[in-house]
Amino acid sequence: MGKMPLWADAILVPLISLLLAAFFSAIVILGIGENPIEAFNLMVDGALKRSAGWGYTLYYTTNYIFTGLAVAVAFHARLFNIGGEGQAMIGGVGVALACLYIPWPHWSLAIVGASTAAALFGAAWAFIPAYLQAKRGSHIVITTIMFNYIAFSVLGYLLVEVLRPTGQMDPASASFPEATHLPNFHEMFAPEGSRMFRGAPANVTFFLSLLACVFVWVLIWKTRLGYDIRSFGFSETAAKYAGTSPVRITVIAMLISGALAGMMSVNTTLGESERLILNSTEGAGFVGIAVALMGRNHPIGILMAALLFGFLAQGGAELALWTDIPRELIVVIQALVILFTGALDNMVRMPLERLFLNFGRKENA
Amino acid sequence: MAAPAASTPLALELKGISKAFGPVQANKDISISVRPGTIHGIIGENGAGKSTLMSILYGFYKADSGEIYIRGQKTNIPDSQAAIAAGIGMVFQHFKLVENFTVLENIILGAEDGALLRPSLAKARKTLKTLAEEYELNVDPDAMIEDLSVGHQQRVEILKALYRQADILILDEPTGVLTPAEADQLFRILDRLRKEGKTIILITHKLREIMEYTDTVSVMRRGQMTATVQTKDTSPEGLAELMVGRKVLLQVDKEPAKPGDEILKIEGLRVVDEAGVERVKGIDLTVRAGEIVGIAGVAGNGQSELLEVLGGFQDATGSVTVNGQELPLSGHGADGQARRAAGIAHVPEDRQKEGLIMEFSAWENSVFGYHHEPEYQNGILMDNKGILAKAADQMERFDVRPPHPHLAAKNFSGGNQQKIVVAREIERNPDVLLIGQPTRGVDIGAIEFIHQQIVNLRDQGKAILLVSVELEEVLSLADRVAVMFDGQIMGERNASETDEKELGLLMAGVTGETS
Amino acid sequence: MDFLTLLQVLDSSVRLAVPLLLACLAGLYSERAGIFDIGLEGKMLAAAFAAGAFAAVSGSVWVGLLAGIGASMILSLLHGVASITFRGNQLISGVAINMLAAGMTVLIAQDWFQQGGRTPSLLTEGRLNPINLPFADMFESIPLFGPTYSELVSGHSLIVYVAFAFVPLTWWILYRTRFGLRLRAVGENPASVDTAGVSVIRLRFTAVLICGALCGVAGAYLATGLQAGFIKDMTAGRGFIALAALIFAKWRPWYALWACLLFGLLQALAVRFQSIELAGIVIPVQLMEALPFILTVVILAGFVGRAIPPRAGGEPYVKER
Amino acid sequence: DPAVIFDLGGKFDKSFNEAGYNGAERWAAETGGKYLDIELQSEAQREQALRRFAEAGANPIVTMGFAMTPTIEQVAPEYPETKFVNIDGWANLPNVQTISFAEHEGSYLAGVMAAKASTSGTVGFIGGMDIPLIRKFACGYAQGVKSVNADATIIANMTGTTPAAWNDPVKGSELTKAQISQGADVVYAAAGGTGVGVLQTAADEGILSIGVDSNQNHLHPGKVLTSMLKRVDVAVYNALKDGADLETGFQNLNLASDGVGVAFDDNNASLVSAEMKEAVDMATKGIVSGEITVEDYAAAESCSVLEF
Ligand SMILES: Nc1ncnc2c1ncn2[C@@H]1O[C@H](COP(=O)(O)OP(=O)(O)OP(=O)(O)O)[C@@H](O)[C@H]1O
Ligand SMILES: Nc1ncnc2c1ncn2[C@@H]1O[C@H](COP(=O)(O)OP(=O)(O)OP(=O)(O)O)[C@@H](O)[C@H]1O
Ligand SMILES: [Mg+2]
Ligand SMILES: [Mg+2]
Repeated sequence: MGKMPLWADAILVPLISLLLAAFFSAIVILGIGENPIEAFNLMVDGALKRSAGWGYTLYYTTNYIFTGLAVAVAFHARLFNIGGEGQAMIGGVGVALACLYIPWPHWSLAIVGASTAAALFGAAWAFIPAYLQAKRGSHIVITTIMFNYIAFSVLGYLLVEVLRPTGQMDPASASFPEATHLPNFHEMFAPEGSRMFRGAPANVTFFLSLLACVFVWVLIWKTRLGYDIRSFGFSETAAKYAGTSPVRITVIAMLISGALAGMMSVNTTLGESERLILNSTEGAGFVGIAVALMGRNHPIGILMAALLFGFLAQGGAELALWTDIPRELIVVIQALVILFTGALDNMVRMPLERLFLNFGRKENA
Repeated sequence: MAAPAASTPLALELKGISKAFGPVQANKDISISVRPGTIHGIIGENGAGKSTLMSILYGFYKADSGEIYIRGQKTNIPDSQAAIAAGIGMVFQHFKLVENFTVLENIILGAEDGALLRPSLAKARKTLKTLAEEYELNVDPDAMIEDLSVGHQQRVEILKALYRQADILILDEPTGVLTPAEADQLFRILDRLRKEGKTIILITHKLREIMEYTDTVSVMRRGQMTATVQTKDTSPEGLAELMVGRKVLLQVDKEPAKPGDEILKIEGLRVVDEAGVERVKGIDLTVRAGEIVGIAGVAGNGQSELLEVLGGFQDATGSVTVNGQELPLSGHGADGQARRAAGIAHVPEDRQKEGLIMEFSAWENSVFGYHHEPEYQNGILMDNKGILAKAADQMERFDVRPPHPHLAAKNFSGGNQQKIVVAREIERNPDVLLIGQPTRGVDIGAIEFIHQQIVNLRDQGKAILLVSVELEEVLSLADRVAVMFDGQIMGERNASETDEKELGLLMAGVTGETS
Repeated sequence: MDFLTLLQVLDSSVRLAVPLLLACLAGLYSERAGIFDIGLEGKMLAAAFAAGAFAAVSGSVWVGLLAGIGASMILSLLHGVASITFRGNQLISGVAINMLAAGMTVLIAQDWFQQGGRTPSLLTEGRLNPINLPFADMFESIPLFGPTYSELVSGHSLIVYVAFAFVPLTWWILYRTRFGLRLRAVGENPASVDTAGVSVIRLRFTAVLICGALCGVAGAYLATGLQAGFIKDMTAGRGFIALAALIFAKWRPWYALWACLLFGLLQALAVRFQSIELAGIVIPVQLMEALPFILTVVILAGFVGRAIPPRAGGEPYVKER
Repeated sequence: DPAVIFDLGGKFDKSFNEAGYNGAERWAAETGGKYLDIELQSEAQREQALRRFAEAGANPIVTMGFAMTPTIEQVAPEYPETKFVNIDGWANLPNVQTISFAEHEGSYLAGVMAAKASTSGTVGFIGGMDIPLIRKFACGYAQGVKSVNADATIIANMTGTTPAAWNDPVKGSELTKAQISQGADVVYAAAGGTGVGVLQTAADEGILSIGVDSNQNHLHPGKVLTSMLKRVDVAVYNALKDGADLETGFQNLNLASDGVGVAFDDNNASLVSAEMKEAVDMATKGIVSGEITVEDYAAAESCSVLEF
């Protein structure tokens, strides 16, 4: 049989697609009169060759893992949750309230409390669209888009009018108490006096995101609920035959999705800025869509895709530091990566498949 | 039925057609000739490659190699447009209609006479009227396809072909979803078409149809053409053997029933659907242990709703008891899981949309609907290893081919998909088995096997409620037959004391005492 | 609210609704053909840039308009190649196109004009100027009708009238022509179109290109009609609102008009009445800001009900796997 | 080499960051020097940019915007040899120069001019995102208007509550039209890129507008009444010029120190009457001498002449 082997599909196809994306990015860089090889070196240098670079890459990765998982869980129930951005924002409100109003004695307790609050707030923000979809048939894509905008306004109101300490210019909450500050990689891994990971925002939340990957994997493929979610996603009529309530699954899947998106704010709000700021989500909710789709809605794929996007975010920052390349270049590179690995992957896969098929035939003959 | 003179060119000739779907060789070097003015049957097991071959002829798939001759002319058919131009029409196994278009819109789609619709529609309306008169193909031109019965939908497909002036008509398993009356009607039409000199290719799993209506028959196996014979020179048994490669039992082999206690008791059951139409209008029915009760009837007379109520995914009023236990018919506790807990297993009518998750592997499907049961749990997780092992064993015993539990359901043929569903439901050892259209589109080898399994279950003292539009199947498999018409039961008969004619009348809503 | 204020709010609604309407109709063609398009935003943005840039360089708004349409159609073509030819995921392709447009517009604008990702401000000839309909002045004095005619109906740029004309036109194309029949069919069941001897691929590409052209007009209107040049991210989420309107409208042209006008009206109201005092409580501006979105959700949940998309939407047409 | 860190709006935001950029460019052009710069794209980059520049030996490091303050407070002590400049911030450290502006004073002057130019007695204000800083602009402006015409009506609108509010010229346009229909004949835009739409529409509709931060009079000659100048460019230019020797500590750039003001040039000469000029001069004198105190929203968290 000349079927394409699994490794080729899992590794070769994405790799070639990435190369294509890199090639077109290079053309764009040339087009604006810069040197693509230098640019690439700068990115790799800054993102992967220094511990602090890794510290940034993994910080972004953590965000994308959470939002990617959020999109993926909903996708398994055939729900397109574009609302990760808003859910993460409101999750941040949960983190802020938990950290500002509860005197945590130690960060280990604070992270538990903050995660719970983030998850609850994120889930709550996802609940209304989920409920409306399940009960009233309001299209979840519209309602989650609307809820993103509404979340912006809610957050803006809270920060300007409620949480902002008097006299502060910044629309941001007060800083969280010292006791809640999460250990970052520098504190965790750097030997005494070493500069390893210094200043980088990656923190213990990264491991929380890995746990979330495991959680989602177990949930989706190892539990009854996951079975329900997947079967509902593939066929609503069949799920009804099996006795699964569409309303229940829609709501539960979206609650989990919203909770995961909300938990991203543990990384940004508690882990990095240590106060609630207006734009801590920075579009990670949308990148999550690309991450989930590229990662084929599987935690391992999502982890890989999140790493790739983390690398691009950090590498792009390095590029911005040392060159005159406009920061939009990174957006273009990200777009090309999404395009080639996500949407045009068949362009690579189809000829490869044919190649393997012919090769297999010849061998058999 | 005079055979055309030898000098007239063949209507159709395929030479050395091969087609692979990736690694699957669906057609291997197939050659076939069809004479004009004949009905040419094609039979073969599920997955033998029949539909693929015909789809190639219709330009739906492109052959890897081979040549097509139409009326003696070598013809290149790169797409369906070319096939239509060459006078070929095809009625697919799964209809290719736009469900929320009207009949008329479906008819003209692709065959419009100009950029504006109005003249095309007017012309089509007129032509349709002539065609309807000529061939007794009545359909309301302004009806939505989704509101039509399957039989009518099929008429639309045939009309589509005739509207395009096809003179070679391919029908892929046309009677799989038709009632006996509709099937008879179809064959009358086909006969008339043949008399007009049109050529018809008929794919079917039903040997009776082959024997009764075809002139020639070709047999396919595993992508190859194994034989082409004159129908009059062969017998059902002979064909079955050619097809499956072994002797097949064509009759259901069963002892008389020994009914025991009343297990399933239905009283005054009423169903109103979402649109507010009353689908089931007060049914009383009892099924005892150790008997098979068959429900016959033209599709759309409330049988499906009956099964759905009993299966737990349709609300109803009235009373249903199992072993004396009243079942809730709406709200909480009226879902599939509760029904299974009450001892009801259900092989649904539509295996692909209801019975299986096509993207799930066979082992995952082997517990579909039962996946909440403690038996399959391992703490808070599912016991996937255990389920896999059981599934592999089950597939072995139910002769599912290929016996690969990791293969996705969509990659099994229809017959084998059905076996997976039947295996799952029977294995639970239910008190009541609901079973809808158990052999629709399934090849004779698999039919034999599935029927045998149902009879075995009966003999273990289970109550079985069978719904089928195949009268033949109901008569041979059931012990008692109830006929449904317009949401009501028109009458009950012992299977051994009735015949197709009597049932046929009941199915048409004609009651009254017959002998 | 007095009559004149009402007129002004409505006038503002119309202006805000037009880009939405054009993008919404654009999406309608694509999605009716079974190709989902969340890339409306990106296409509009690309068109806004191209229109701004070419109008600035050439000094002619018509060159700008053509360039805008061209840029948007190129992205449409990309979407088509990804989702029709290579059967890629339509959502991913849309996301990628949005990002590509967001990045490329600024990158190119900076490279060409060095104005920080903006295009030079357009002078009068480079802009779509308002058209005063005949008799606007004459009727002015007639009560009610006069002001309505001169304030609301007259005095918009050409594209506004074109956009409104496209509603009945789209309806007519969809339901009265061969092309429309096939377009709707291919979005419901591409196999039926294929077996009827019509090329699914060609049909879908045509639809996607029409979508591109309309998005192009929408973008050009933003840059040359409403504004005098391109500014980065100037679409500000209008593509997504158009998408919401499309679903809201259940993929039908007349409903699309009402949906877009409603969104336009809600936005106009929010612009006009930023903080309202109700029973002594000043409603915070953030609430007014969010009101269009909240109302959308309420209307959607309360009155519109289930929106059933074209049945083959989002799925690539695959015959052989 | 020195370094400049621009805030999220980007160095071409047509206002605050762009003013800083202009200052840096002027320095580069005059001295032939080179400077590193970055436009922040995410919150996490604040610290990264500071550290990377500091480690690369950049000195001084100029940062734009109050949002940098917390990060500077954290990073600056680790690099005592490096001088940091925090424009618009409030960091108080030995190696940090913090520059703040009295935007309310400049806006007051803009208000005076608006009130003088207005014939309808109604003037408008269009802010970007609704944050205290922008309210500070609005409040100063309103006081200026009231000082000339106590009965004047001030319509104050914010474009939005999200960062997108800085970049929505179409909405700026609609807001302007709405204000015009409510009678405004002068509008003051403190809204970044959104202001482009405001100025454009004002010019199209034949009313006057007031620009912000940098001199925007040239955008529509004869139609922009003036621009409230916030000499961020001067601040940046000076910082770069002083280089590593710059003096740390607080600097409040106000009217007295010419850190804020209103622009007069050829483009608006025809719009400025002698009487208007005189009123501006009077107000300037009053403020500088302390006779007039302009209420600072940022300090008081409220505004006595304007409700938000
Ligand atoms: N579109 C397709 N893509 C890939 N493989 C296909 C496709 N259609 C059919 N096959 C494979 O080709 C083989 C022949 O299928 P085909 O549909 O022709 O069988 P058939 O004889 O019509 O079966 P049935 O009696 O069930 O209708 C099968 O093994 C099937 O798995
Ligand atoms: N795209 C496909 N990829 C793989 N296998 C396919 C594909 N399409 C069809 N098949 C397989 O081809 C065989 C025949 O398919 P076909 O479409 O004739 O339906 P079927 O299995 O006969 O179902 P039914 O008779 O119930 O309608 C089956 O094995 C089916 O699973
Ligand atoms: Mg078949
Ligand atoms: Mg079949």
